[in-house]
Amino acid sequence: MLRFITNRLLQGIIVLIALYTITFFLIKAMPGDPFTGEKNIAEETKQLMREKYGLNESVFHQYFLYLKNVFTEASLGISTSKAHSVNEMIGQSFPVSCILGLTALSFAIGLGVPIGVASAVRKNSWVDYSGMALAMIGICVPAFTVGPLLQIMLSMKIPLFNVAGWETPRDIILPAITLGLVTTAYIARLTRSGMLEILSQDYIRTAHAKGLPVSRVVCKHALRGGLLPAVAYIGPAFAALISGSFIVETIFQVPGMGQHFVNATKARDPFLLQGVVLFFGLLIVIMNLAADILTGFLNPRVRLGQE
Amino acid sequence: MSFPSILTIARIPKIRKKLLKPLQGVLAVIACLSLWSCDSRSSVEVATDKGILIMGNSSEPKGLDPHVVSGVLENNIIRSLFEGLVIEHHSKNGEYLPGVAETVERDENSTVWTFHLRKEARWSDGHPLTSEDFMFSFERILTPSLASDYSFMLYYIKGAEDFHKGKTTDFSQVGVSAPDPHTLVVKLLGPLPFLPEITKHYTWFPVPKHIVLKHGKIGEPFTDWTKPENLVCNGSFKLKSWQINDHIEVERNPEYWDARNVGINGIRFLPINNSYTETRMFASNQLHITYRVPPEMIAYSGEHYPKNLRTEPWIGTYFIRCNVDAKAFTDKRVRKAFSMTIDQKSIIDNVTLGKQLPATGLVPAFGDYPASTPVSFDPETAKKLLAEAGYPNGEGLPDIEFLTTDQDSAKALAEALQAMWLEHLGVTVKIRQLEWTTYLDTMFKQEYDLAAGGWIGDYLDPLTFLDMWIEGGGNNRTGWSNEQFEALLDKVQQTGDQATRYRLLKEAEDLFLEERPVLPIYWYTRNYLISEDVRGWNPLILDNHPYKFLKLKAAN
Amino acid sequence: MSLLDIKNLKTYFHTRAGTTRAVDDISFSINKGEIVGVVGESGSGKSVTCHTLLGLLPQPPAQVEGGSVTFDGNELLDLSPTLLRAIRGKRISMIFQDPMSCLNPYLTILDQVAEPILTHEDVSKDEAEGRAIEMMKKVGIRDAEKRAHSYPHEFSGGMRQRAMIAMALVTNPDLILADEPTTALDVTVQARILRVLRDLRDDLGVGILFVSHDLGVISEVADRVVVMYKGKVVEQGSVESIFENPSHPYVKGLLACRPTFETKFRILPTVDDFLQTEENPDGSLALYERPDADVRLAELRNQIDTGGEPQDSNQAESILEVKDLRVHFTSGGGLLSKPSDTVKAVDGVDLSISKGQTLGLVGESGCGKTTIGRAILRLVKLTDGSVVYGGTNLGDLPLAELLPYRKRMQIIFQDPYASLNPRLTIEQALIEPMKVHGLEANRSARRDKVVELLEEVGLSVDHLLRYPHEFSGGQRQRLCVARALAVEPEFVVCDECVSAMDVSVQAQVLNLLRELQEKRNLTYLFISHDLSVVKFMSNEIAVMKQGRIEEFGTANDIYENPQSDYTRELLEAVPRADF
Amino acid sequence: MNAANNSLAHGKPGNSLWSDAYLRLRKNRLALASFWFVMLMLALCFVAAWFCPNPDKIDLENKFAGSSVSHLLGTDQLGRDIFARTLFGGQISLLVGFVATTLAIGIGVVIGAASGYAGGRTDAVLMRGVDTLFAIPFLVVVIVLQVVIAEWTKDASGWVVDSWGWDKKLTSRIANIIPLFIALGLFGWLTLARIVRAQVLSLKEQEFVEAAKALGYSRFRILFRHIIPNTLGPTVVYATLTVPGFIMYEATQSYLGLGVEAPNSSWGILIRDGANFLETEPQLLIIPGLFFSLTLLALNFLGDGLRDALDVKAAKD
Repeated sequence: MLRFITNRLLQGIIVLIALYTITFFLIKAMPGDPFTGEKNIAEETKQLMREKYGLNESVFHQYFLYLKNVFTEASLGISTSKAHSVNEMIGQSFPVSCILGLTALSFAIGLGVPIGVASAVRKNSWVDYSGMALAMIGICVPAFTVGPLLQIMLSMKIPLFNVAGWETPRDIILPAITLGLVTTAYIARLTRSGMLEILSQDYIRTAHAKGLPVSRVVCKHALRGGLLPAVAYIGPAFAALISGSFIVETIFQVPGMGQHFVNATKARDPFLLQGVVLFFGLLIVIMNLAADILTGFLNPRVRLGQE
Repeated sequence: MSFPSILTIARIPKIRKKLLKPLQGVLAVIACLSLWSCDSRSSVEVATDKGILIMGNSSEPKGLDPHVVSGVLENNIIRSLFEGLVIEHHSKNGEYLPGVAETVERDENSTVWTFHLRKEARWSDGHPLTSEDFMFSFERILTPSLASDYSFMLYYIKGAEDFHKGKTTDFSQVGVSAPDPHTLVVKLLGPLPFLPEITKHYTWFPVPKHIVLKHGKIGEPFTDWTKPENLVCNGSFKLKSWQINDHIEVERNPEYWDARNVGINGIRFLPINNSYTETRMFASNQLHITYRVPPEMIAYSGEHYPKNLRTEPWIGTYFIRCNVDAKAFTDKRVRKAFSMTIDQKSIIDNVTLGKQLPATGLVPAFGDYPASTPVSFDPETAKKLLAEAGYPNGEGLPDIEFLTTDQDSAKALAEALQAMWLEHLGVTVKIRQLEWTTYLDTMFKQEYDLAAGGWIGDYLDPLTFLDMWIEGGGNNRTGWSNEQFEALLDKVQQTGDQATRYRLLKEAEDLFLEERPVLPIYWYTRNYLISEDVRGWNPLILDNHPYKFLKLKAAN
Repeated sequence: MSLLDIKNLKTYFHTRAGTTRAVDDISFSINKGEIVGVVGESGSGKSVTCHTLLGLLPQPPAQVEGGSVTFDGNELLDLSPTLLRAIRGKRISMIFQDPMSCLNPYLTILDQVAEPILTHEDVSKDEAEGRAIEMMKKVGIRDAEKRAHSYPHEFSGGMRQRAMIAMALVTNPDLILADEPTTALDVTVQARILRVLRDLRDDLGVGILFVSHDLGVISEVADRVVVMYKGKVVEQGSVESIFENPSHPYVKGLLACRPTFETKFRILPTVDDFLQTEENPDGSLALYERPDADVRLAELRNQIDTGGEPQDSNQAESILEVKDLRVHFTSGGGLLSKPSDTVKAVDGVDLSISKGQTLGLVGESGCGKTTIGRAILRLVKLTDGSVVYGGTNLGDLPLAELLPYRKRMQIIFQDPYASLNPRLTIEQALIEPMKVHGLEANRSARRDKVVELLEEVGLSVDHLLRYPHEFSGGQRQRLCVARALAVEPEFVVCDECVSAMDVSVQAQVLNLLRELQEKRNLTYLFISHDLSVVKFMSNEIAVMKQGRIEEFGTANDIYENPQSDYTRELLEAVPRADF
Repeated sequence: MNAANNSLAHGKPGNSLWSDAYLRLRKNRLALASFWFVMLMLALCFVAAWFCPNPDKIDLENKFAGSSVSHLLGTDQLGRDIFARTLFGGQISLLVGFVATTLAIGIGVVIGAASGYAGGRTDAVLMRGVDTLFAIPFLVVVIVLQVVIAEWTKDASGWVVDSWGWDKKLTSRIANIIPLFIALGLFGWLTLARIVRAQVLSLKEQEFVEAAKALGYSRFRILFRHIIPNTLGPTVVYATLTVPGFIMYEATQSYLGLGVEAPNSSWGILIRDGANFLETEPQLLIIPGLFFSLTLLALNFLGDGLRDALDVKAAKD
C-alpha cells in the first residue's frame, strides 16, 4: 500500500514536470505577452518590465529558474497581472474553490446516486426514462444558462438567496447547484450502469433467497459494487470542479481558483498560469490516487499495486 | 440462467422512502442555512444605514500602488485612498478643487507651476505629508527599475523622460523641486495650461516615502507596502480589507485633512466581472452603483428602474483602424467610402444600445472644444468614391479581413458592419474574431485590414485623442502618418493660450479626418445603475467621481 | 404429511421469441429427513423448479401457470411477497451452484452468514455473529473466528461453498434447496460437502432438495431421485431402483454415457442412442425409446478400447518434452517499482508426450495444471525450464518465430462461452486463423474449408453466419474444436474442455475428440479435474499437486495401483454410481 | 435453458453486427423514436434549412419580431430569422458533435485499449500522459492553436483554392473549422481512454483473447478485432454524454477565433448569445436551447438503445 502510494507519487512528479514543460512552452507560444494592453506601452518600458519579472533572460534560463524556485522555495512566482504572489492567490482562492467543489460534489452525489439507483432498479420504466432524461438535461443546459436562471427564478424572487457574492454560507448553494449539475448527470449515468451490472449478479439472487427486503438488497448488497464506476469518476471530477468553475465563479461572484486559469491566460500572466496549472496537476495526481485507494477500499478484491 | 432484473418483484414504496431521505436532508440543510443569517433587510439597506457605499468595480485590480497600476477600475479604488495635488470637481467637468495643494500658481507661459501644500496634510498613520513625499514619488515612478507603464504621464516635466529612459541617473536634472516642505515647484518642457487636469491622474499622486522605504528600496518592485496591513495613504479613506476577487473595502481616514466633510464611512468595491450578474445584484439590492449595464439590458433597465439608470457621455471614441499599408486601404477614398457607409445611428440604436453619440469626428465634444462634423452616413458619395478609387461596386478589391474581439457586443457590431458594407458597397468583409490579447497583439503588429478599436482619454484635453497618431506612436498602428499633422501638434505644444491651442488642435483633427485612417463610429457613454440612496453623484465626463462629497441616505 | 409437496407445477417463460415451458406439469414431494435428488441436464427445468418455490424468478418473463406447492401446510405460490420473504432464508434456504459468484464479494463472510439471522430474528448483532461462527465451525470451516472476517475471494472454492452452506443453515431451516452445490468443486472437497449434507439430514432431520446433473453425486447422497428432462419428470423412485433398473430411455442413456473407471468403450454411448424425441402438434415433446438402442449399445461394446495401453514407448516418437518447467507469477510493479509477491504456479515439472497419444493431466483446482497447458503454448511466460517441441525449445523463442508453432499447437479452453469472441460470426471466427496463417488460397477456398470443418465437428453450413451466443454450450465447444483444427495442428491442449458440460453433451464432445484424434493422428494434452474423464481419454496420466507432478504412469496403472497417498485420496473421493 | 436452440431450429437468418443491432434497436420503442427524431433533425438542418430565409440577412428595422409567415420563429437582435439561424447552426453543431465524438472515440478507444492491453510500463506511461493532458489548460492550447494552425490552414486553403479550384467561401469555412477539430481531438478523448482502459483490463483476461493469442494472432489484430469491438457498449453511452460538451466547446472556441466565423452560427453560439437576453428576449435562448436539448436527449436514448442492441449477449431473449 505504502509502496503503491510512493510509486504513484513519484509518477506524479514526472507528470508535473511534463506538465510544467508543456505549459511553459505553450505560454511562450501564445501571441502577446504579459505587458500587452489596450494602451500600448513604449518598448523601453516593456523592456524594463520584462527585466522586473526576469522575462528578459533566455528561455532556457527562465525554464530552470522557475523550477528552481518551485523546488527550493516552494514559490510559484509573482503574478504579472495582479500585484500578488501566486502562492498567496492560490492560498486565498483554493479554500473557496474547495468548499464550492465539495458542496457541488455532495449535491451531485446526493442527487445523482439516488437517480442512478432508482433508474437501475426500475430499469426501462418511467422512473428510469425520466431519471435519465433529467440527467441528460443536466448535461445539456450549460452553466451560463442555469446560473442566470437560478438567479432570476430564486434569488430575485426569494430573499433567501443572494444573486451573487460569497459572504454568507447560503451563498454557496446556488453556485454549487449550477456547478454540480453536469457532475450529477454523469454520476447518475455511471451509477445506473454500475448498478445494472451488479443487479444481474448471482449474489443478488442469493440475497433475495435469504429473505432480505428489497431496500436492503439494494443498499447493502448492490450499492457498494454499483458505485465503483462512479467513484472512479469522482476523483478527476472533483479536480475538474475545482478548476473548471470559471463560468460559475463569474456568474455568482465567487472568489475561486477557476478565474485564475482564464484571467491568467487572457493576461498572459506566465507565473500565475504555471502556478495554477501545476497546482491543478498536483490535485489531479492526488485525486486519481485517492479514487484508486477508495476503489480499493470499496472493492476488497482489488489489491492496490496490481490495478 | 441469468436474472437480469430480479428486482421486478421489488416493492416500490420502500424505494421511494429511501429516495426521500436525502431529499429531506437537503431541505433540512436549506432550512438551517436560512435561519443562520436571517436578516430580512437587503445588503443595500444595511450598507446605507452604515454609511457604506457598495460599488461594482468590474474586476480585480492589478494592485493598489498608484505608480504600478493603470486602468479605470484601479483608478476608482486609488482615488479613494490617495489624493493628488488637486481633485476633480464634484459636478463640473474640467475644473478642480484643492487637494493636497491649497493653492496653485503658474507663470504666464503655464510652464513653471508652484503648488502650495497644505500644512495639515497627513498620512493615515499620522505622519505629515510634505513636498518631500512628492519629490520622492516623482523620482520613484520615473525610476526605470520600477517599470511603471504609465510613467509617460510625467514626461511633461523637464528632464523626466531622460531620467526614466536612463539617459541620466541624476534626479536633480528633473524639473521638480521642493524649496520648503510645503512648496512644490514643477518645471515643464513647454506650456501646458491644463497641468492641474493631469495631476488628477494617479501617476501624480504621492506615496508615503517613510513607508515605501521601510519595505524596500525606491525603485524596488514587488514590495509589501500595499498589503492591507502596511498600506498608508492620504486620501479620504484608508484600506480596511482586501480579499482577492471578492472585495476591497475602504473606511474613513480620520487623519484626512478634510475628514469632517467626508460624507460616507466607507466604500466596498466588488470586482464583478459579469455585467449581467451585476445588474441582477443591483435589482435585488446588493449594490448601490453598478460599473455598467450590458447593452441587452439597457432598455430593460430603463423600463424597470427608470430612476436608477444613468446614461452619461464619457471621454472615449469607438472607431475602426484601417491598415493604410494594406493594399485595399492605401487610398483614402476607399477609407472614406467605408466610413461613409457606416450607419452610426442604426448601430447605436440596434447594436450597442447605450445611447452613444454618433461620432461625427474623432474627439468627443466637451467643454469649449467644439465637435468636428465631417463624418456622416452617405452611401451615395461612398459608392462614387469607391468607383473613383478604381473599385466600382467593390470589384477588384482584395480580400478584406475585419479584426475584432471576443468582448461584449463586438461580434454583433462586426456582423452589422459587414451587412452595411455588403449592402452599400457590395463588399464582403471577412470577420476575424480573436481572443482579446491575441487581438491586441495582432493589431499592434498591424496584421489586419480593418480592426475594431477605441480610445478612452487620459485627461480632459483633445490632445489625448490626437497625439497618438504621430508616426511610430505606440498606439497608432495604422501605418498612417502625416508631416503637416505632426507640425500642427508641435505648434500646439509651444503655446500656452487655450484658444490658440484649440484652434490648432481642431485644424489637426480636421486634417486627420480628411485622411480618415480610422473610421469613427460612436462616442462612448457610460450606462450604469445607481441607487437613489446615493446623493451627490453627478455626471462627469472623466468618471473621476470624488467620493468625499457623496452622502448616503435611504430614499423614501 | 410430506414437508414439501409439488403438484402439477407449471412455470413458463414468455418472451418475444415465444413461450418456453421451463417446468411443465411436474409433481413430487420431499419428506422431513430426506434427500431428494433432482437430476437433469441444463435446460431440464430443475433450477427453475427451485427458484419457483422461493419466488425468485423474474416476472416477467417467468410466469407460474398452474399447480401448487405446499410447504408445511402453506401454499407457497399464493403467499404475499412479505410472507414469502419471511419463509425465504428462515424456513427454506437455498445453496447455489457457484459460491464465487453467489457470495457478495464486497462483504465479509461473517456479514453474509449472519445476515439471515439478523433479517429474520430479533437478536443482537453479537449474538447473530456468534451463531454464524458456530455454524461455520459445524460445516467444517477451521479457525472460523479468525477467518470469518475475510472476504469471499480470500477463501478457497471449498471454503466458500461451506460458507454458503453455513449461511443456508444458520437459521435452522426445515428445507434446503441445494442447486448444484458441488459442481464447481474438486472431488475431495465435494466428498466432504456431501458428508456435511448427509449429517444434516441424519442429525437435524432437515429435508433437502439436491439438484445436480451428476448422477454419481446423486447416487452418493440422495434417498430418492427425480429425473427431469425438458421440463418434465421422466422418472422418479428410490436411488436403487433408478440406478439399477431404469425404465425410461433417457435415464438409461444418461447412465450409460458417463465414463467410469471401468468404462471400456472406445466411443461412449450418448443419450441420443437411447432416446428419440418428436414434437407434438401442440409444441410439447413426445419421447420414445429407440428400437435399436440395444443393438447400438452392443455395437459400441464390441469396439473395446485398445488404446488404453500406450504404444511401445521406444517406438513412439516423442513430440513434446517439458523439462524442469517453472512458472512463477509476480504481482505489483509499475513504472518505477519492482514486483513484490511471487506465486509458484508451476515449480519444476517434467513431462513428455508421444505423437498420437493422449497425456492426461489431473489435479485439483490451483495445482498448476492449467498453467502448464498455457506455458507449453507460451501463453504465459516461463520462469525457468524448457519446452521442447519437435526439437525446438519454445521457451526462449522470440514471439515472431513462435508463429509457425502457433499453427502446430492449439488449445481448447474450459469455457466455450468465454473463449469465443461474442462479436464475430462463426464464419469470421473460423476463417480468421486461416487468414493469419496464410492457409488456403483465397476466401472461397477458406469458406469451403470452414464448411468442411463444421461438418467434421457435427455442425452444419446453416450455422456459418450466426453468433456464438446463438449456440448451446456443447455446440460452442464444437466450434472451439473446429477453430483449433482450422490451422491443422498436430498437438492440442484440452484444458478442462468438458468440465462445464452435461454428461450427455460431454459424451458427445469426448467422442468427437476421440474420432478426430484417430482421423488426424492428433496428440492431446488432456487437462481435467475429473478422474473418470481423464481415465477415459488418456494413455498416460500425470497427477499434479501444488505445482509438481505427484505421480506419473499409464492410465491403468494409476487407477488400479496408485502409488502416492494423494492419488489414492483423489480416487477414493470420486462418487461412483455402482450398485 | 437455452433459447438458442430454438432459434437455431427455426433458422433465423444470420446478419452482420450492425444490421443485427438495427433489428434489435427496432424493438426498443423509445430508442426508435429517438432515432427518427435525430433523423428528422438531420433532415431539417441539412435539407429544410436551404428553404429558409437567408440566416445572415440583417434587417435592423425588424429586430425581435414575433412569429410570422416570413419569420417562422421570429427574428433576433439584428432582425435575422431565428429559425433559419437555428437550422444552419445545427449543421455546424451536429457536424462538430459528430466529428469530435468520432475523433474522441477513435483516439480514446485506441489509446485506452492499448494502454489496458499492454499493461505495465506502457500503461503507466500512457495513463500518466492522460493525466498530464488533463491538466493542461484548454484555453491556452486553443489560443496557441489559433496562431499556429490557423496560419497553416490559411495557407493550405489558399493552395486548395488555387490549385483545385475549390469555392473560396466554402474552403474558408472548412479551413476555419479544422483547427477546432484538432483542438477537440487533442483533448476530447481523455476520459474515454480511461473508461475503455478499465473495460479492457477485464476483457483481456477473457479466454477468447487467450484463444486468439494461441491461434497466433498479432497483438494488433487481437486489439482491434477482438478487444475493441467488445468495448463498444460503454463507449457509445459515454460518447453520447460528451456530445453536448463538445458542442458547447465549439461556441467557446468560436468566440476565441477558432471555429465558426461570424456571421455563421451554431447552436452553442446561439445559446451563448441568447443567454444574454434571458430577461429581455428569452426566446433567443429557448429556441436554440430546445433544438439542442431535444436532439441530445434523443441521441442519449439512442445511445442507450445502441448499447443494448450492440450487446449481442444480452440479446438472448
